[in-house]
Amino acid sequence: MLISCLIAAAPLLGATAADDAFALRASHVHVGNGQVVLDAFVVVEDGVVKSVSNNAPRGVRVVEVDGHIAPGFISLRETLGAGSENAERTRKSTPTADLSFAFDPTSPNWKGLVSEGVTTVLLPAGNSQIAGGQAAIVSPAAGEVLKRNAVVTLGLSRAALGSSTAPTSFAGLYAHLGEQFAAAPEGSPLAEAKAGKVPVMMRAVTRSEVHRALEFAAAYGLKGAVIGAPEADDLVDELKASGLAVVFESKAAPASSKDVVKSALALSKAEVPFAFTSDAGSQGPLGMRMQAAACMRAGLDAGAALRAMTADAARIAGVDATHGTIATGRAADLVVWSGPPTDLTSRVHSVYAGGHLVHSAHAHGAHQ
Amino acid sequence: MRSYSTRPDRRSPLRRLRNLGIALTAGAALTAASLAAQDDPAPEPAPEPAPEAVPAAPSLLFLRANKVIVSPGKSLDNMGLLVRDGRIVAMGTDLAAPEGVETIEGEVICAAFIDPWSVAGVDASSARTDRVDTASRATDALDPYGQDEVLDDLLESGVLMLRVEIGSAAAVSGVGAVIRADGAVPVLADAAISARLYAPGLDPVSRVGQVDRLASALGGAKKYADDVATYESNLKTWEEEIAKKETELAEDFKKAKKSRDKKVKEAKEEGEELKEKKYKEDKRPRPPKFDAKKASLARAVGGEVPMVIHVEQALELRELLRVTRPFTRMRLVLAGGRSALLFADELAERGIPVIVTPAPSSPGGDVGEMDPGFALAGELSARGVEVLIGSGATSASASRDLPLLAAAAVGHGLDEDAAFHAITAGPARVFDLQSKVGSVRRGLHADLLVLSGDPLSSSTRVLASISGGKVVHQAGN
Amino acid sequence: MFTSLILSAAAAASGSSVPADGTSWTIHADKVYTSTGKVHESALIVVDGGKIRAITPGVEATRDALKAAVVTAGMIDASARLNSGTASVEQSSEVTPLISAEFGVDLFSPGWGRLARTGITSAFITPLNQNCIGGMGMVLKTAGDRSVKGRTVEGAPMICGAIGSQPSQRNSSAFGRPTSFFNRRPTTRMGVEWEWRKSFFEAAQAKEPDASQKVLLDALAGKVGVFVQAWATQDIRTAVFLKEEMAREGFGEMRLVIDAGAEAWREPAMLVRTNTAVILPPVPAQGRTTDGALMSVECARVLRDNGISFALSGHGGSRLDLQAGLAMRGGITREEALRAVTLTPAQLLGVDGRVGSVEAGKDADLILWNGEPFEATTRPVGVLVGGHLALDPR
Amino acid sequence: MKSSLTQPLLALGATLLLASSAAAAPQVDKTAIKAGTVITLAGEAIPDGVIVIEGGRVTAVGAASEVQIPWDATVIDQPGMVAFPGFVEAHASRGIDRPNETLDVAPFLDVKDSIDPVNFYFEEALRQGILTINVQQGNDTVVAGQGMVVKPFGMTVEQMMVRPRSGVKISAAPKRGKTRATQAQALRGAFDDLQRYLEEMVQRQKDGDDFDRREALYQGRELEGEAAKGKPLACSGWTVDGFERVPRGEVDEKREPLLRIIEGKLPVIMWCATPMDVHAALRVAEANGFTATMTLALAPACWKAAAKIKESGCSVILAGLEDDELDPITGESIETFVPKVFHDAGIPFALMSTGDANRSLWYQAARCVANGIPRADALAAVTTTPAAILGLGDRVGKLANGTDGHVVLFSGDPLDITSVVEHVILDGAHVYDRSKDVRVKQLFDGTRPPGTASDTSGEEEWPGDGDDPEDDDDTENNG
Repeated sequence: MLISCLIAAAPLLGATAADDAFALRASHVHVGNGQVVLDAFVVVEDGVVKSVSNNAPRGVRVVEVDGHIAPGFISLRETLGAGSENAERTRKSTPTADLSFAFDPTSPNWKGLVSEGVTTVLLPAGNSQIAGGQAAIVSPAAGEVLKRNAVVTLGLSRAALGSSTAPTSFAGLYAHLGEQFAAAPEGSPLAEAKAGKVPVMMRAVTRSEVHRALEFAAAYGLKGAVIGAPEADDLVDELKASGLAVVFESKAAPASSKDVVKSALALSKAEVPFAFTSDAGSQGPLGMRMQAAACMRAGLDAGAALRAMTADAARIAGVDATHGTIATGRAADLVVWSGPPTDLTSRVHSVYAGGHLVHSAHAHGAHQ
Repeated sequence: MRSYSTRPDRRSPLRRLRNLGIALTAGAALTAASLAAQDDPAPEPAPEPAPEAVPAAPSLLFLRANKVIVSPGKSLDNMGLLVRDGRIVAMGTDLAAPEGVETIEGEVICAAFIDPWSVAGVDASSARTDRVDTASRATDALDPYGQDEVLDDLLESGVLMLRVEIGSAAAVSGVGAVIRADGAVPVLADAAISARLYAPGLDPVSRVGQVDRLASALGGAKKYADDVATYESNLKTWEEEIAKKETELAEDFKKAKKSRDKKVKEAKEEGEELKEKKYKEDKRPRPPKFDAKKASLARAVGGEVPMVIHVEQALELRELLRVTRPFTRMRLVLAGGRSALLFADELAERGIPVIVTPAPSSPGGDVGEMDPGFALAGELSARGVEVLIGSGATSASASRDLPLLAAAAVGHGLDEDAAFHAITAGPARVFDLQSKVGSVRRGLHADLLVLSGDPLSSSTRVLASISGGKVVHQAGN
Repeated sequence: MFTSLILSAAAAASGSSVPADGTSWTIHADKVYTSTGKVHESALIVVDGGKIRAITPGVEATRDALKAAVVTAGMIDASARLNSGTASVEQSSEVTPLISAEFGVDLFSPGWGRLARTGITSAFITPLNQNCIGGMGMVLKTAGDRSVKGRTVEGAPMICGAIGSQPSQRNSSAFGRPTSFFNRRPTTRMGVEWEWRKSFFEAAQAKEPDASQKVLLDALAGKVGVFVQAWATQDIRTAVFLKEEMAREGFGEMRLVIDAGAEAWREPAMLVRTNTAVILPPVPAQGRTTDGALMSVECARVLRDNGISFALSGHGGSRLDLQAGLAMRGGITREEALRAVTLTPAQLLGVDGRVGSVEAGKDADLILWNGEPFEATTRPVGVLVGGHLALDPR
Repeated sequence: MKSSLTQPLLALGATLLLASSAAAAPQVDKTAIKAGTVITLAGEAIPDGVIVIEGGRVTAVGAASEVQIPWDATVIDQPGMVAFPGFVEAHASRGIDRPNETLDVAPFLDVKDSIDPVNFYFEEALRQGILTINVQQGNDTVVAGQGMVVKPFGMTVEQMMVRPRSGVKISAAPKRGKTRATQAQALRGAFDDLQRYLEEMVQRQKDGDDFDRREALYQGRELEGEAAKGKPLACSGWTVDGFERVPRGEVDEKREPLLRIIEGKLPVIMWCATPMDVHAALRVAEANGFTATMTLALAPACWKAAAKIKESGCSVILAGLEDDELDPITGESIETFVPKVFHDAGIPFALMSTGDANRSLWYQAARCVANGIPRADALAAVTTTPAAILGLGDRVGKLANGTDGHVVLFSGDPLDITSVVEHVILDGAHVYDRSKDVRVKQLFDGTRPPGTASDTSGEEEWPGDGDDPEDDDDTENNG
């Protein structure tokens, strides 16, 4: 309802706002890399951040916002908008499939995501696929694909095994995957992944699945992340050595997974980058913040929690050049919070995506 | 040393029946917490070391913090607390730690969190079953062993008390309890009768049918209670009559004997059989046939215990509010209540609290577009409805998230104090424990948290959890 | 003179009591059963870097030595069946020689710890026995490194499969259009036998054999062992006849090992004739096993009497030391029982170079017993796997 | 089915004559057993010992040099063997046609009516040297029927009987279709109903008496004071005032067993599957005053409630030796050797055999020794302790003057892995001889016994259960 009018309004808004530069002034600006600038101006021009500084810019409209400005959150797995369109079940592997075509910009579900401050989403292939295709990075607010063929998704968990379709065994799975990589022509997604040009996201859940995934990644020189791995704390050394990051999936219930809390603390101690997802959680779009908050109440510091949802997530998805931090040249995906962005008690005042105001608490009057 | 309480045994018409074994005092042999309180009505001794046979609570404990939240919205600065035998015995700024008494210091001290809607500590199959009735008891399903992992997590997160229920698949699931997370021991064995009017996927007719069935059950229970009352008064009058008769007969006995002897003589002379005078009297009145289920539900109808009803959709809620109007003494509590906003005014006016489980709105879900999602708690509270926040009894470990859920509610419009009330003083009041827990006052039980910051802030850590005066968790060990 | 020298070595090893890697110990036992027939009295065993360095009989215990009544080699379960179930067998085909058990093991399964604590230090792992020819098996240590490679004990390659009812269990004939790849042969015992013979014949007659046929050719040539589960007499026969037929056809002499040969005792002659080794399953609770095969504690004795080489197994569920004890109950000696759970399986699996006996130079896979091994009244109180304490006797 | 009936007959046929002759003239029957060693469990083991049994009772035990063997005694001389009292099975739900009825509360039932004397189980028990068995109904119940102590020999239940009405089986663990909450509710309900029933009885009696008194007054008759017609209720849990007014005979026979339970006259065997069940069990026992007459039958996991059990003073029967749980933090499995826990806590414990012929009571006791329990205590757990639990401490489980004439002759020490039962003497009668045991022959010499075709239809002849956590199901493919 609200989103559709936004989609309609977006171009107009853009037409008027794009050339018209403006600045946001806030008591705290969370850059995303852990650094916080106090009483700062964030100058936005043509949808990107022009500058972050303490002195007022000249000749631009200054919007005083009461609270904290932080980069829009990045969810590294969200299939809400794709329904079941992200798994080509007739085949186990369709490595060249492009997930950006599974993206439905008009899905009503995106609205909730944006209103919780999530401005960037990675749309991966379904868990039942082995080499299911190339994940897309999309902007749920703008309803646009930000980056196609961003990440190669690999399903290496039991979920990727068939019961009456090949392969039914891990041996078969890895044999199949080996063939896929061997057969990959120059410049094809798997070849690019092997060359380390495109990051991979390997879904592995149990410790033994993760262990195997790490060995495979090492053998094929893959870069990127493991998604799943709730018991990563027991594999910190192996993960550290592999140079891969970890993406924790949201849980059904309870919202905060004890394993993930333990693992996140361990990884942060060992300086292994990690991120969260908003997908499939009982808390929906709030899932990733809820999980991060659970980690914080167990001792994870706020900076690390914010990084996991912004800068680190962007790096894992290979979009750190444009997203995940508030810095000159980065996309103006900004969220204005009533308090610290990682604190669950903080409210979203307004959300900007690509410089456009896409959500405002005042306009958001669903049920009066 | 340890014991727990049931409700004051008011002189209700059901008293005698309850004493026939359905009285929850019979459950007093239960595992029990250190609520050895003078003000507890007839606390029954139940020797019971916690599963891992922990040493008894230290008799003395001293707490100090820069800020003590005595009740929602009311806090005192730089206070010391002295705890003896599980109770707060002294509070004051100038209060110093006595010699050699264990001392715990922190930024903030507040009442422990209470989850008013949970299944933690309850044996999983009993929690899920539909094979329960109004006479079933959650205290029969407490499992300190199978659930120890979950319970330890709760101590860490500061959720030290829970209102648990069983039979989440049943229409009416019997008597719930308030327990301590520490060892899953009951604090109040008869916290509430719980029922649910929430069966997704039913057609409207059968949905209304559910409500009618509940209504007639309540009606039946009420009639039963009335019958028992009538019986008791009839019995009283009968006993008086008979007593009177006895004395009369005793007085007239000599006369009666004389006339009888005379008759005997006459009869002998006539050579006839002696005819005794016919004696008649009213029969003792019969009690109504004992019915444990009705007797149990009658306690809710009579307002002795609250009645918690899980209801989400507007249709059921509207009907429920309608059919419960006649039961004026019943203390209704709603759980879930995703569509409660539609009836906010009536709820506020009838003083019906709502246990909210903050959750995202699901377009096309049970309550469709009406679903306010996380904003529910905030908006209900704004409309003057008392809001409690519970984990929703979906899974045992869900209770661990209680502080997060309350924080999320704040993040979506609920006033911070109201949110704190919703997981401390609120549940304590609704389930009649305000004289024991839910706030920080002299004389109350020491169920407290020592925190590194404000209770609901995500960057706050629970430094120590004190349950009934016993330190059950301390950060770092 | 000589002993004193050893002793000083011992002292040296024990002097640096527990080195960083924790794989160096001195162990003193009243008795050491070596599995090679020797018995050392009151012996001191020096373990260093995960290997047995020296065994010195007739000496007193050093101060910080681990003490035990009896020390034996760690047990080897030749049929431990500790794979990750259906995820370990590739059922898209009933003959999959290229599949390796490597991907079918979960080193994080608590089962490994259980095996290690009951004195099993090496285990033979096969793909789940639901294919005719399931794939390559492998010998793994039950504790130590967390990577499959680190745990592997390189031995003679073994292709593993099953004859009997199991491989055909899930299959069925297709009604109309096939709906799953389980609409296929074999659905019967004879179908299973047919699949085996077919694959071997095709391999032997192929113009240019493919990868999996090459494996089968190696099997026919005896370079790769053939490890066949066959519970009942008729299935053991099938396996033996298959071997003999291949020989008759001039395809070669395959090295046959019968796994779970519950009824091997019925017709020992054919096993003697074809020089076939047998792995015995755990003795069943009441005489009857899978496929209705009948087995008692005396099976081991019958095989012994016929000079058939046999090993015992626990199938991951039953204690292997109990199985050895029951074999003794059936009439074999303690020494023979010990062999059947250490040296014999090591030889059958081709890992006797590293494990299976207590000898200097071998892996420090040792069991410390609180009495005579395999008695119901004794148990392993300490277990070393590659020098690491899997069960601490202290 | 037919074959399963004939099996034991075959197996025991050889010994029936002896038995019948024993039955014919029990009074004059005298037997003397000479063995290389006599383990009496009433003192030190006796080398070259002699046991004299007259009229089915032991009349002398001692060294050959000291004991005078009656001239007319049948002498069994086995210098190479070890004589042993025979094991006592404190709780078995086998040897009966069906373990449980569907009724929730049925204490009026009696296993006597369902014991099958030719059931394979009894034959196997004899082969394992188990000479005293308390047959109880199964655990799938709320309040089940009454058990019976039997010896595993005889063609009729009467011949087998040692003690009738040995105790009522109650389960604290949920019956099929119930949960912990509803099981406890049903259990509490059973005793609440009894209490209400008794109170109503008393009330009726009172009303009657009072009416008579008033009628007499009215008619001017003298009336002698009402005499108590019954006995007062002797329950430590709760009481019913004026119960002595009611003649006991009037109590409904279906309820009478429950009455005997709460009065502590009928023992209770309470099954617990989890530690929380132990709490429920003690709760209902304390509320109804039969804690003192209750024995707990425990699944391995219940060791966690040992402290609670110690407090209660109850003895325990252990179904299974090892508890294996996963450490929630490390994911590693943690084994607990259950009997050790109870031994160290000083709680009297009896062991239970499983369906596995190779892991009978001798094996259970041996595992205790392996895990550090002194041999004497381990042996007690399969002899004197269960005997005491069954109130037969002076009759079975040991060899001394006056005990029942039960002797087992082992080929070696009872706990040695290689030892087997060679002979069994029951009430002085030589009822088992391994050399004549048909089934043992069939199993061990390789000839397939009849009725054991290679299919699973005959399984029922080989009753077994999975009580033993070590027990491995071979039909499953993998661990």
